[in-house]
Amino acid sequence: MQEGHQTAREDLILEISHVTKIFPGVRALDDVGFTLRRGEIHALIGENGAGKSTFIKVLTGVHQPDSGTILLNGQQVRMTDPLVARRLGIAAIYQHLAAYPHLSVAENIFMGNEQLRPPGFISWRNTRRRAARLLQSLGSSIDPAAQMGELSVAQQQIVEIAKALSQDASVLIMDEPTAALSLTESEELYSIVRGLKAKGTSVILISHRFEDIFSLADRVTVLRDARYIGTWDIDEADSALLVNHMVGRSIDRFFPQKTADIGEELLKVSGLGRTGFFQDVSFSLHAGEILGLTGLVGAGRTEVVEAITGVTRPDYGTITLMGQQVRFTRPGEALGRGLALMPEDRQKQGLLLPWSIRDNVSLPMLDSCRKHRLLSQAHINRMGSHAIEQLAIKARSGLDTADSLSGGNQQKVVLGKLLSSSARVMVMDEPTKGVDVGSKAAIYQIMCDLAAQGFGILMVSSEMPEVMAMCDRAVIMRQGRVSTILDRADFTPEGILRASMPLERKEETPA
Amino acid sequence: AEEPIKIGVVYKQTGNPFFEAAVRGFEEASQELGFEFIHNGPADSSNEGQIQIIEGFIQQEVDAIAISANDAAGVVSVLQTAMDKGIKVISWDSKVLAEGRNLNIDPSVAQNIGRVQVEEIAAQIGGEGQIAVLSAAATHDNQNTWIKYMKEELEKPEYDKIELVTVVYGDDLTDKSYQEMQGLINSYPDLKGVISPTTVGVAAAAVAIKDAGLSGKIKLTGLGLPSEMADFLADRTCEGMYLWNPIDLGYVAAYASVAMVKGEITGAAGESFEAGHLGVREISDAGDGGTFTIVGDPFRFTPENIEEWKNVY
Amino acid sequence: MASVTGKLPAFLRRREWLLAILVLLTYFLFNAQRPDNYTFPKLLNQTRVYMVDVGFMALGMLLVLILGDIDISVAATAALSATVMGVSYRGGEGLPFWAAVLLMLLTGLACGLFNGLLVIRFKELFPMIITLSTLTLYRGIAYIILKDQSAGSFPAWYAKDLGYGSLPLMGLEVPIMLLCLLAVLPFYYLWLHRTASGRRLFAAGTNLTASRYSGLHTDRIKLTAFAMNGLFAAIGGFFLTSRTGSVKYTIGTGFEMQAIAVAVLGGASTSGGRGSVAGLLLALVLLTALKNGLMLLYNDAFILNLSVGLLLILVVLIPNLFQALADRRRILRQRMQLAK
Amino acid sequence: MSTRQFKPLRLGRLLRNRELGLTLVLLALIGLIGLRNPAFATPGNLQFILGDTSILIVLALGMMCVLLVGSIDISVPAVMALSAMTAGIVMKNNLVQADTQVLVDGALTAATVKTSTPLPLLLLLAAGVGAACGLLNGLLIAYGRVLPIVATLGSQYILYGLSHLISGGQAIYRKDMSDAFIQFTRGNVLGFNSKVLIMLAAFLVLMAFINYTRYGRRLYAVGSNAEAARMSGINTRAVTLSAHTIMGLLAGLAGMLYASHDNKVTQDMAMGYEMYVIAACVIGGVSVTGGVGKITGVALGALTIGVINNGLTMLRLTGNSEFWKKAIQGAVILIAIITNVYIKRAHERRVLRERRL
Ligand SMILES: Nc1ncnc2c1ncn2[C@@H]1O[C@H](COP(=O)(O)OP(=O)(O)OP(=O)(O)O)[C@@H](O)[C@H]1O
Ligand SMILES: Nc1ncnc2c1ncn2[C@@H]1O[C@H](COP(=O)(O)OP(=O)(O)OP(=O)(O)O)[C@@H](O)[C@H]1O
Ligand SMILES: [Mg+2]
Ligand SMILES: [Mg+2]
Repeated sequence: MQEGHQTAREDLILEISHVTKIFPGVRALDDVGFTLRRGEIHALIGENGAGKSTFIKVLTGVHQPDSGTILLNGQQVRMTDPLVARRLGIAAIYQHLAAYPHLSVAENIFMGNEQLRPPGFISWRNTRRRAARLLQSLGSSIDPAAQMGELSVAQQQIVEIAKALSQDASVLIMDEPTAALSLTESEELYSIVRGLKAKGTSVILISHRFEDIFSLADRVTVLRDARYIGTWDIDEADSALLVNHMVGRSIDRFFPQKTADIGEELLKVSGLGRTGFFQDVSFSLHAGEILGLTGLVGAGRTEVVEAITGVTRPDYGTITLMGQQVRFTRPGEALGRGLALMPEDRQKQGLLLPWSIRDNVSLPMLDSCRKHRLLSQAHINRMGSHAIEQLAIKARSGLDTADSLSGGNQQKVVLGKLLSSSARVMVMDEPTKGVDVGSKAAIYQIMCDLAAQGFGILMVSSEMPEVMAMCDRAVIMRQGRVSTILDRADFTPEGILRASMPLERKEETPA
Repeated sequence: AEEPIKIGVVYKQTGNPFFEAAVRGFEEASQELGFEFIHNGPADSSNEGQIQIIEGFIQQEVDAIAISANDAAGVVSVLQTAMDKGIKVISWDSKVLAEGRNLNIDPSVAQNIGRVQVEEIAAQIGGEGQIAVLSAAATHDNQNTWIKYMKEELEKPEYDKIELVTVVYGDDLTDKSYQEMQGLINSYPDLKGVISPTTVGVAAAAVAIKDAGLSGKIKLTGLGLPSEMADFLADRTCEGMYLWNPIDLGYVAAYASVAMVKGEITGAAGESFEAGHLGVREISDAGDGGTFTIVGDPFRFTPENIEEWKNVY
Repeated sequence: MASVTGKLPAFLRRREWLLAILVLLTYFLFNAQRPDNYTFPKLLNQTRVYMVDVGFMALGMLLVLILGDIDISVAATAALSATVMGVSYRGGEGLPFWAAVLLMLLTGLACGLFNGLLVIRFKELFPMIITLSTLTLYRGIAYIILKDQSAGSFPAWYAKDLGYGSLPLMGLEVPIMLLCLLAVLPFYYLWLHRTASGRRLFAAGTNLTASRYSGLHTDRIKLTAFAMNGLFAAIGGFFLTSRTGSVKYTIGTGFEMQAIAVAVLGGASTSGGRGSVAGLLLALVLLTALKNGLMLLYNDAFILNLSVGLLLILVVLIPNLFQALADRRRILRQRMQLAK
Repeated sequence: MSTRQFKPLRLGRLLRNRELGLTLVLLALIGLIGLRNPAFATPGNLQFILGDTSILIVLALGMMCVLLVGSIDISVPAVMALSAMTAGIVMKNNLVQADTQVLVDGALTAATVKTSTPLPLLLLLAAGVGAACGLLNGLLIAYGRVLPIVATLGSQYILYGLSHLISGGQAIYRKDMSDAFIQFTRGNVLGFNSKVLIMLAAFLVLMAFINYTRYGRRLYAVGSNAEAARMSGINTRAVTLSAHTIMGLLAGLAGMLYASHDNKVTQDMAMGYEMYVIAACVIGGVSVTGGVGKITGVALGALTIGVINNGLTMLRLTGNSEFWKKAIQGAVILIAIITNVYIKRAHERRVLRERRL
């Protein structure tokens, strides 16, 4: 049907031009253009923070653009709020789960699109029945009456997909839908998306997984630093080209050379388990070593490191830190014994956003900032400046508040907090999640330096290149258990992926 | 010209019609005597609120403070500082402990208040049967005094066949008093009569009795506001109740205050003062270390006379 | 011009300045109305009525509010502590007075600790709900202890000199009670704003999770704040009792709301992380000036409450509106730059 | 689809059904108190408790809406006072007395008939005033971004002050009330007190609204995840606003019930009542953080409070000390909510244990 690159106007369902979106202090979209053809699957890619999600939110009326036009079927439309977009036939699955944890699955699917019966009351029977049918069509057997908050991340993601499908939209937007899915679940989704395409639905797909893009997309558009970079037909693009465009430079020196020697055992975990979260987790970490802990989202990695560092308490197993068996009741205790945790969610767990850099950095070490029993501002200042210097944090001064920083610099502040303590073992949960390229490289460099100084680093990561380039060994988890531990020499993308993919569950396939 | 005498009137609670009526008594007296007065009460009938008001009056350099106290002991200290500054202190309606006042104006002799209510209920129930008392709070001094005299009165042989089964407390809250009354009805099927020596309690009891369809079957008396109880007297849920005249109470308190400010009396037992159209009042020993005078006997409201009173207070 | 209007809200956003202006406005307004009664020395004398007991309770409440929690059992705690003091002193026949006071402080501490324990043990429950039930419980215990009686006959220096005495200072008669409060404030200020533990309190209130991940002993911080709140409530009860001269179980009813109002007016937020000693002091002064002035002008308790309510809402609302305006203007400015 | 997986879930739902648990607690309470004072557990008294608790239930229903969206309202009693006072003043000013004769026990008897503004109009007026107060609270909270506790603490002071101002310090008494108004909460229909019927009506309307309309479900959506609600096009501010307006409206109505029941409107009416209302919701399983709560739970929670209050009255009558009442009340509420926590925790543990790893 498609003939060459030139697309006739009437073939375009969406035509977006010159869209700019400004948040206080940040330009999230800068003069972005984009076209979507009828019945095509169009991938949208870019580094973290490139503006993809913002672009989607502008399209669906969650955000109002500051300038630019949106043509739908050749007609200019104004997405003044999400309901307008929905009425115009645009449905979206957002990246961050937009679920209502306290409500049932069925209700989550039909919230805002209620199944009514005369005289306008909600029909719960229809709601449940239609929800069950939708979920079945996705190959899932999630109980529509189950409470959303009690589902796993993957299951919630499937519900979100069902929700988008329930709207019978002509344009379907998916922001990283496969991030939490198993291989079969992904395959299931692929076939559904292809089916939709066959029915004439146009799809915008955002994904960091190249498998998704190459097996589904017709065209691919790259965003970088809030700008539109270009659009390619899928057969004229390859991953090297796309990565170069995403990053904006060639990336062979992206990961630093790791030189540290592996020393004595610092941390040993054996038979660790926490009811309902993970089981039988055993591994050890040595001085100078970077140990990867990888798997899919929801595999339980965060739960493991939180149990080790005292955020939660494990139900079984032992933890040995520098030769001594330990069991912490809170992170502060672990920190005092030389075990530091850099949490996954820097905004909620890592930082006091309204506080300045220096106050954040000095928080764990306040007791050492005292003079005559009172806090010494000079000392705190020094700590802040030291962190800024050591970690090359981009800020005017230590007095800048944490929420005024970009993601990468925020992450460095969190790191600065750990460095100001006297820890020997660093546990970093997704240290480069949502961090821009430059900061990413800097964080890798810091990690290597730390390893060289004899630190032991346990890094939780979902990004395979990162694991492969940085880690000496990798613990791979699936569904709350360690599936295998690989040495650097044995790293292969296929091997890691295979070890991460959930084993298929019998009851997850429809009868 | 000489500064006019200034009196600060403190009552238990703003918005209570009983005290609005008492203020009218002060008004009457001020027209006759030409003094100034300011009046105020806390929103929540608290002791702390009254202290605030008293301190405000001291600040305004009143010559006398006339108070109906929420807590007889709780305002003593602040009133003593007032007296140290030469301010005369008269308590009325609800007394202040002796060391915090120059004179107390009792609406009536406490013993009489207790007695008449027992007589009334005895007459209504025909001299025999179970009765109960629905009081305000267990912490209210005047209530407890009256109940003490009621019990003393009930000791008399003519009341042998009357049994006081219990005293319950409605905390001067309408809905709580109603609940307590309902509890009495349920728990004592043979209950013949109720005495409620509090305006809130007696009104709530009347509602509860009427709601239960027991008007006339359970007799009710107590101290009630005519305006509030008018309907219940009219329909004979309550056949007779008592209250003193708050207007007279304010009136006498005003005259006593002025006499004291002018130095005509000091508040010592044996003195007497002229209380306008109500005549001469003798001051006598109150038995609590202080002195008092009374306004008159409690007035009996009946279905017959309620019409003329219900719009007065 | 844009810069002037842009700066004004930033200036007003400092709660302390806003309060200071309001204090002056209130003072001069009422002073003009009542030049002989509403004077500085007389107002100073009134501070013992409006500032001290509520002030101490607000000092405790501030700690809890900084944490983002709330404690509505403070007045009941004060009542129970005062009850314990009154009953153990027994008009001179019981414990020596100092021991009774000590017992009182311990009672306050214990009540606060109990609240704190419940709060950290049952994180699913809101402190508001927990302290709602302990409020009834504490006052109920006071009721069981004291029944319908009042306890009093305290030593004269307490009930008279402390409660109503003043010291001549620079030609002014300053209530001794006020001096007590003012003497505590510098230490409290230093502790809250200048020590590590004060800083940790703010941290925990700003983001409890992040503070825990940063190694703070958040449970202990909460427990301490609630315990200290109980202690301050007892101190508030101590000063209140010195004015009433006797204790009933109803003492201080409703003071919890006053304490919250003072702390919030002073810049604390019930969502946590904010609060200042200077603001609290200014709020106390403002309320004293306002309440006393209204008392003189209107002699009406309800008008007084109404004004306090209005003040509370306006002082919180106005900066919010300015903030919203400033945000909108900022985006507009960026948009204008974009157009160029 | 294997049914094997579904079964334990259904059982779990039955076990965690807090309405069931609450009913059991309620029955146990009634039994225990009834043992001490047999007059307590009589049908008559239980019906009385139901009637007496009706007002609390009506208010708790409104409070539930507010709590669902993650807000709170402590100005409830002040709203009640202002609404009832407004309507009361109108009623008092339009009161007409007429002496007539009515048939009592077959004999003509002299009686006074009091009429005034029609009752429906008065109810409308009170509900309107209440709704306006609620709207104001909602505006402050949703649009003025004032924290709910602060906003409603302030408005409590203000509204009580206003009801004092408009009343000029005069309370409204039975003599100022029309017969229709006095009878409003006293009529018996089908053996039920009309308070109960009004409460049931409010309950059913609100149940239909909350459980069966899209607008009602938005209360849950906003409280459960405001960000998600915003993204799916729900105007979260408007929802918060309407929750507060509903609360205000119900408070206005409850104010009238309260006034008719008490035969009295004072300017400090119902002071402190908000605590019972909130406690009823919390015992009934409403989360103060929003998004969780069932309407039947709330009704049961309010009934529990009603039973405790009445039960304490009845217990005392059998010789227990008046002075223990308050402490017991506090302790019972505390125990009730803590028991709730343990039940919920046990359920969570069970869910975790049932997870497949
Ligand atoms: N509501 C907001 N307020 C302020 N800044 C925002 C907001 N939403 C996004 N941003 C900023 O806009 C930029 C683009 O963010 P966006 O979420 O669109 O990136 P993304 O390409 O989706 O990244 P990722 O791959 O991590 O999802 C980031 O710098 C982000 O911090
Ligand atoms: N079998 C399961 N059933 C239901 N929920 C589960 C299950 N396993 C884990 N979860 C939930 O999934 C969530 C994700 O777990 P966790 O954060 O430990 O995973 P992760 O591997 O670190 O993934 P992420 O990349 O999201 O951090 C947890 O909140 C956990 O409660
Ligand atoms: Mg994104
Ligand atoms: Mg994780």
